[in-house]
Amino acid sequence: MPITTAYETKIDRISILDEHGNFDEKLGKGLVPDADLVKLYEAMVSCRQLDEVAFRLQRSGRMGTYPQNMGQEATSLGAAYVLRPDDWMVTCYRENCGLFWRGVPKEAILLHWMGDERGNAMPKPHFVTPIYVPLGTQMLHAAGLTMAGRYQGSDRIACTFFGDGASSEGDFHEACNFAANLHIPVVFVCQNNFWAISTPSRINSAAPTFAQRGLSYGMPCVQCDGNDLFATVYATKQAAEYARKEGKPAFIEMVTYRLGDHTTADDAKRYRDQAEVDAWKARDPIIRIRDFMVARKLWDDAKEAALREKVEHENAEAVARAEGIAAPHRADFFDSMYAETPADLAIQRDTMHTHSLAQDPSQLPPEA
Amino acid sequence: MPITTAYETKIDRISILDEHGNFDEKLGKGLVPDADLVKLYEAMVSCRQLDEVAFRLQRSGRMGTYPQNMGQEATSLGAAYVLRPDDWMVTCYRENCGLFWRGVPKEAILLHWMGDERGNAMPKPHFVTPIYVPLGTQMLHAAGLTMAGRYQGSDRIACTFFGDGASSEGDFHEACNFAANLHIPVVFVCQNNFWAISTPSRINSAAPTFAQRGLSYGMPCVQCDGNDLFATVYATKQAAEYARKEGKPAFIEMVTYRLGDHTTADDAKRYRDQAEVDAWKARDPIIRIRDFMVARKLWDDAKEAALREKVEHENAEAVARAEGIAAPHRADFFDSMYAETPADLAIQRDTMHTHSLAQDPSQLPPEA
Amino acid sequence: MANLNLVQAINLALIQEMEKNENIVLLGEDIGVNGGVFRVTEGLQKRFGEKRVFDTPLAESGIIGLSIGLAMGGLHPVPEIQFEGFLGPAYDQICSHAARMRSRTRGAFTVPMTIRIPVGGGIHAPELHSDSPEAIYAHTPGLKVVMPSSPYDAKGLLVSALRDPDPVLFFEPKRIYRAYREEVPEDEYTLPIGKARTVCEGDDLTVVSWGASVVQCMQAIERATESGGPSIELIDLRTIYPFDMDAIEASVRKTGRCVVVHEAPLTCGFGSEIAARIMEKCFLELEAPVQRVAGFDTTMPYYKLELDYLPDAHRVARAIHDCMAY
Amino acid sequence: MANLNLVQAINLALIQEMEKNENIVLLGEDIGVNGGVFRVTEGLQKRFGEKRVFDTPLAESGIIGLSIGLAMGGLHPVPEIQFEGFLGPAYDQICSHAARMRSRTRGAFTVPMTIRIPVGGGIHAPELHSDSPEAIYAHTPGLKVVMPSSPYDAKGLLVSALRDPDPVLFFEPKRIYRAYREEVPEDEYTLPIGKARTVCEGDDLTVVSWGASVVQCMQAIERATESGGPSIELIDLRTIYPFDMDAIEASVRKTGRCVVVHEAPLTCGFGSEIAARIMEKCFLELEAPVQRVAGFDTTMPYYKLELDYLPDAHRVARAIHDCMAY
Ligand SMILES: Cc1ncc(C[n+]2csc(CCOP(=O)(O)OP(=O)(O)O)c2C)c(N)n1
Ligand SMILES: Cc1ncc(C[n+]2csc(CCOP(=O)(O)OP(=O)(O)O)c2C)c(N)n1
Ligand SMILES: [Mg+2]
Ligand SMILES: [Mg+2]
Repeated sequence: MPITTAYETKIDRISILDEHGNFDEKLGKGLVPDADLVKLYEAMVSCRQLDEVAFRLQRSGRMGTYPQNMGQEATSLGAAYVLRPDDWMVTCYRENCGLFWRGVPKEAILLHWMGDERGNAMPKPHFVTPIYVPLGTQMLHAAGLTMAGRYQGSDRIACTFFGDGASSEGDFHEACNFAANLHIPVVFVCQNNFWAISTPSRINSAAPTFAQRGLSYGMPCVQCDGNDLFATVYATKQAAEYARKEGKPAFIEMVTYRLGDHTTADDAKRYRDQAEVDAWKARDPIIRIRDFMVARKLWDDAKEAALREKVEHENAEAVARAEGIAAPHRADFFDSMYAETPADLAIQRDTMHTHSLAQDPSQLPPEA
Repeated sequence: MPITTAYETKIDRISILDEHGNFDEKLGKGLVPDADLVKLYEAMVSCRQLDEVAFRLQRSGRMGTYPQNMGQEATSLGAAYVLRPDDWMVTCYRENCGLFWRGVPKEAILLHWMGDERGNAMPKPHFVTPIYVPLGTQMLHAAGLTMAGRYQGSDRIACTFFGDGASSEGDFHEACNFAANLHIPVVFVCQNNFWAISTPSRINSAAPTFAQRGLSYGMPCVQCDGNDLFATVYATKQAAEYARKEGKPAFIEMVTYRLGDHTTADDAKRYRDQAEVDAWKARDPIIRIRDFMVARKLWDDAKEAALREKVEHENAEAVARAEGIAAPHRADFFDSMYAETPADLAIQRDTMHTHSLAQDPSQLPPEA
Repeated sequence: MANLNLVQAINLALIQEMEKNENIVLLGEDIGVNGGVFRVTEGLQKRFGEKRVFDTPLAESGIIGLSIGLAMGGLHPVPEIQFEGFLGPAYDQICSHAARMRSRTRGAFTVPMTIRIPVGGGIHAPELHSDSPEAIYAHTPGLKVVMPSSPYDAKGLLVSALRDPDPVLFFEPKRIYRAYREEVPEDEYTLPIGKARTVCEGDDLTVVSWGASVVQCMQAIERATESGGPSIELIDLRTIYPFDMDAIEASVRKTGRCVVVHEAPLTCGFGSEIAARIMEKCFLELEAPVQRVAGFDTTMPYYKLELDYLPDAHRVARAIHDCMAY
Repeated sequence: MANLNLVQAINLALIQEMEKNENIVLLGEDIGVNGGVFRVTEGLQKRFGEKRVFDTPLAESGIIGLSIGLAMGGLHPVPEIQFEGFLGPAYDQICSHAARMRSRTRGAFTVPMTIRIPVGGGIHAPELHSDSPEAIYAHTPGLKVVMPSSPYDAKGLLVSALRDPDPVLFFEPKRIYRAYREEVPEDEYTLPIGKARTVCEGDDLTVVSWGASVVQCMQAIERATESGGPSIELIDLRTIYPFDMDAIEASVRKTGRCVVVHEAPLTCGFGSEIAARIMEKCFLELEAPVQRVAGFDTTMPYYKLELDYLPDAHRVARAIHDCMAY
């Protein structure tokens, strides 16, 4: 036979609770206990509300550019819910909901966007990394962190998030390839929200799915409804179990949508139709879970009202903590460069506002 | 249905004339006219002989480090045979056979490895690029060259070659992704010769094939026996026709083997078994075609002897031309930097051996 | 003659050159429908079509690598890198290929390409949106490096870049993208790459700067002049490579004193090259060591502290004082 | 005490530190079974196993990015980049992450990592196998940059790098990998990062250099001395950042004259920083402008012409002559 088959494969799409409220008992039953579901819902609502607060802070000049998470809460949250507390979660900048679930203080995220590095001083016990700005670069760190853990004898895995746009970066390819070939158990999660700022996802991939990005590396690949919390939980669970058991990476595409502007510096009306946005509003992950809980008598208006109040109060406190922090010291950015500040750098620090750099102070007359 | 199919695919493997001499009439008949086959065979023999000459040149100090092509002649040659003369062929450094077929003078390749940039001054009419040293970077240039051609109204495509190792570079991913999403007809050919210097191909891909590297981008992918000239011709023909017709890229894995050391600076015995090498010697693309031609009375010992003589003579002349070229002028590397040499650079050029750089000649005493 | 800011001046230069030369194509992240995150390419896709102005996948090495191929193929690509902080992934294609192609092929292939890059700090931006890497590329032979400090200069220099047969990195100081407007002729004019501009003349001290820092220098000089200080000559380098050493030399031979100002870190910043050259060329005329007012040898801090990092009029004034008092 | 060449000294340092510190892991292209293309890691995989010494896929950004993660995770990775010409693809991971991690996270994450890189020309190698990019990384705050010029120094400096809590680029001049041997103690010793070495003392002129060029300088100085020339002090910088300005200053205050020698291109090479600093620190003592003997502002030519590009004893001697005659 001159023509034989070299390779054959198939990628599943997972949907458990769809936008019309249809729930698949077979996959969904017992996946998330009712008590947990309520907590997860509350987490999404809280994250959404913080988004609104952050937006207002930026508009009133109390915060710099901020990227809203609105509409994508179920992706990182589903993963965070499944992961072990000591698994690494290595994210980009639109995964607040999952980070908060793991206990990252909200003020940390706020501080980052308030232009304060102290927001990146992530408490180690949460096994999360700070917000990453250069796209596509963090997945390699996820692989390294995981390999280090294995070296130290732990069976910790990592779950790393990146966007449809970021998956076009060369580092994405290198991270997947390293993880697959060096047997590093990393779950790669591509959040396909259809846009990279103004660039539609088809310009970042002409393929029918982003899930198939993982096929190059021989990874198990799956696509799921990223606005369906049950689906993100299910997909991550399967991938994480595979990764931990086999010591190899897996790939998930979570299909979602960015309901807000790219950031507060962006105006999405310039490049996308309101009709498209409205269609996706109907698929809002939060509404979907609320309706599901209401139908099952797990939730009602009273609880909703109480939650709103609680959330507004908590988030206001987080903002207060972020804004209440003492102003950073001018010397901070000198002293955090190296474990030991080089002598020349110390001189720059100490004379930064009294002498011109090039000047040997000893040769100087007192300032006029 | 909660679990649906998001994507499904299958990759073919093409083999027409196998190592045992089995020839598939269905695919192979009429693919390469007898007259052409003889010429192609002669080209492979000539390329192989030049490899031996180059090896001796390096050993006797007449040439720098040189990477032999031995065993891989059928990959680039099959492609070059199929391509239109005005299609771009953008290669790495192990595609001499294809380049010579397109008319690239042998001394150009020799000069490159003799440490002379003039070997890279590729004559435009051949639509080839010079040897590339940084791995994985040339495929993006192939995409740009092709896009420029289309912009100028031509339906020229490009065929670009890279190794199993080079396919691990981020630029490989970006080139495939750009070509697929911006609709640039480039045929990507991965020469899987099982080794990247001492690194076995499994460390560069844990997947069952390299062909599936193209699935990420939704490209048609195929694997072929790279030591089977008929198969490389067939696979390239199909891919090139698709690319030209659809204006989109295609992906081919050509499975071959590097029979020699990585380069003259390498000692393959350090990392691979002779048994493996011997097994592949039996699959030598040249022997395969010779036996095929002999069986069909297209070839005999007399012809072989005559060819050897002709080839040795031709290659000796190419070496003579390469070594006969005048020594490069010291000023060359200054004057080729910019269309117009900046004044400061001209001063560096003119004073390079008479003054120290920092010195303003006007302030100088005559040399002691 | 129109009153334009720097963004509008660049936009105008692109329009006028694209109409003259159909080999010019624009590519990059979000430069099409969106007109770029700074709106520099606003309206150009509508005007010239998607074949000449197109969005690319999100990959800087790809953007530059593709552009190199386009240039080798006879076009003049104008890739935009969204922020200087994202030049990193493209470093290899720029330095291993664009910079070397002409020389390694002895002219058989060339790379006429203008890379547009918003650069520098002072706009309250996130991390990696405020750096100044010009020295990195000035140290890479084969490239030209341009950084205008005004709308007028931006148009004239960009037109020259768009006609240059070699790769040009065109850095656009985002801090002054919209800081002020000035008269910019509609009519064609070019400013030569490699020539500096004397912003104001003086006899006692020479200040050399480029990009947004030029504005800080002007403020410092005004104050010095008001308070009856020394007479200062300000040279705007305009191009970092090739750089106009003749202009600097002539000025310093006259004044005997020099202060160089830039946002990039001090150590091995381009100020070091200028200081070294001044010593080489004007050793006998120098009355004080050349002073460098620069970013510090630290990572550019997040925006809460960025103004402590960036050279400002106060630090420039202090350097002028120190240099005069020497 | 053994008589070792530079390759062997590095190999020994790696063995001794790996035995002391099991957090050290080696990774890179062909460093395992093959022992690296220069055999620097020869025998290490056999000795320490595939978990501590492993080959990676062929991707430099991946090698450095993975190493950054390993370091954040508590190990001390020692990635090898096969040749300095292939640092390019890793530029972004080095400069946007390794250099910034400590500062951007205010110490929550750090990157103790030693990147080993063969560097420089003079070995008849192909394109992109002969460059000297040290200035690029010296201009990038957050990194340390080391370049030894002898087997003894290589061992002592590498041990320090392997114990450093911050990222170190350890450049190994391939031209002298096997050029000569010298006594290298088996016993543990370290050489501090940031301290220069005075190779020979002199009163009339100071020569500052690093890496393989130090050998060229020694030749030039020998000749000068034989022919009864000036008394020359040679300073081997050893580390490019942080650099030992105190040693240079003390010497130049004494001699009043200085020549800096390096292979990298002149413009914005590290010699420019040294020249600028000398002017700042020793202005009143300087009797001649600091001379720079460097690679030219061109792409490193292919090997037929590489010796015309690289600074050699003749050019150093000429600079010494010019500087003395000034
Ligand atoms: C390397 C790099 N290039 C460009 C940018 C500028 N940028 C910030 S976000 C963004 C779009 C990201 O799209 P995607 O990856 O899909 O994530 P999303 O914003 O949709 O969540 C761009 C281009 C960047 N941060 N890093
Ligand atoms: C970017 C880059 N990294 C490393 C090298 C050094 N190097 C030269 S050839 C080679 C192996 C290439 O393997 P492969 O791509 O499979 O091609 P092959 O030699 O097998 O034809 C390496 C690592 C290089 N030339 N470029
Ligand atoms: Mg997106
Ligand atoms: Mg190979």
